[in-house]
Amino acid sequence: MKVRVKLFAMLRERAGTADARHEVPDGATVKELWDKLRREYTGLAGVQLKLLYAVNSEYVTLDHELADGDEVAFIPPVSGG
Amino acid sequence: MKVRVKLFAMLRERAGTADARHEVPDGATVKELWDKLRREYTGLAGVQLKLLYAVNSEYVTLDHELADGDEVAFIPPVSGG
Amino acid sequence: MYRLTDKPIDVNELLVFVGDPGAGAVTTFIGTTRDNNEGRSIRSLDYEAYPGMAEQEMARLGDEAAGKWEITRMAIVHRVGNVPIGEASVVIAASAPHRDDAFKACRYAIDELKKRVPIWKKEIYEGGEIWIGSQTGERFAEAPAAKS
Amino acid sequence: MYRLTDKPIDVNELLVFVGDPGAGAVTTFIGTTRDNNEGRSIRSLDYEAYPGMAEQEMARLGDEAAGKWEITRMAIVHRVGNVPIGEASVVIAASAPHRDDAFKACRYAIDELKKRVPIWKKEIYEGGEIWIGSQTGERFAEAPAAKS
Repeated sequence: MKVRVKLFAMLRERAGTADARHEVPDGATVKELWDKLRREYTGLAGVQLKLLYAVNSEYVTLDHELADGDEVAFIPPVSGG
Repeated sequence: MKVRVKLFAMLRERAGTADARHEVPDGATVKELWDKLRREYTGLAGVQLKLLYAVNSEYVTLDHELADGDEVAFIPPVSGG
Repeated sequence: MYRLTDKPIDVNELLVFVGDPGAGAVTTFIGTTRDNNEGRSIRSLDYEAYPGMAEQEMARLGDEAAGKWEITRMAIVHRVGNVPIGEASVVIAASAPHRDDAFKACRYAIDELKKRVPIWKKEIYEGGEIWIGSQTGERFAEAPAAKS
Repeated sequence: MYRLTDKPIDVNELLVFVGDPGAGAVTTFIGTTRDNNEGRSIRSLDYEAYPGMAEQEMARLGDEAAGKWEITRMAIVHRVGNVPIGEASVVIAASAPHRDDAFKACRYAIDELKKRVPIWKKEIYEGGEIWIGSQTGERFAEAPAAKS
């Protein structure tokens, strides 16, 4: 199945992309997708940040199972205001 | 000696004046002036409010001694804001 | 900026005044005329002040706030005369490097203003008018008439 | 009104939005770009947001505040893109019948916004730039480079 990946701020800069489509196996979790991204984007491999994860704009945990067409956002520590 | 009396809000309306000059004996206190005003302005006689007193724009107590030319304000409970 | 005015208060003027490149936070409080109070349907409010002393006491609140919190600048403007429903009777703005100070200073200023600054409000409501004394909640229209 | 904008924020627009004849108190918080942070001399800030989710999370803060305090209306507008020194990055306005609710709701909204709403700030300072993560105080420029 295919999911849409959104990367922001320092993650976006390190990956060199803000928005990409990725193929993942059926039933893949957010964690499995993140591991895949760290393999494919070398800039993400060293990231030590405490991230939050959102699927279709709702915060989820790393073990959340993805569905086809999901929009998956990797959210580094926020600093609005 | 002469002092200037300032009355505000409900005191002003009851006395029918906002600003008046009054003659008081040397060494008169704020309390003595207030008693005089209550005699002279019948509308003030029944006033039961807890007042504050200011001489030349600084809060003082009832026993404060007046000096010639003082501006004496009788300040009913405030309600700005 | 500590001022009385008989014109509508321009919030932007206060914001410009307190703005500063070193201030990361600006808080404002705007008190507006409500259309009701304690079951009375309000038409407008009339404010009266003791000019000179009112501004002086507002400035004193600003000095006190600056002694308690790290603030950059403060402004208080209070309207006098008739204030229609929905318009501002008072605007307070405080700037500070950090938001906690700005919030606390602004709150302090309005709380103390209501207690201490010589300004009075008369409610013009359906069927009458009444002087308000917020220190006590007393209604002054009910004060007993002169006896002698 | 929960909105992102890449233009200067118009505080008056928020004030008009939250204004109401039944609201006697309006509080605002304005976050502005400071010229310094932790000893660094700042030229400007760049803000990035997750559009859609950012507005949704801001609206959620407003709903939460309305559940905790009696507020009439709330508005939050956050700027994205480059924000010069002294300009507002965020403006929050809350109206309420009484001031205590307006103050608390406004404070809650900015405190929670900083923790939860997906918006990020990059400082452009003399000699470099750095992503800020205010949750932790971490500096992300220092994150170790990829090892493989």
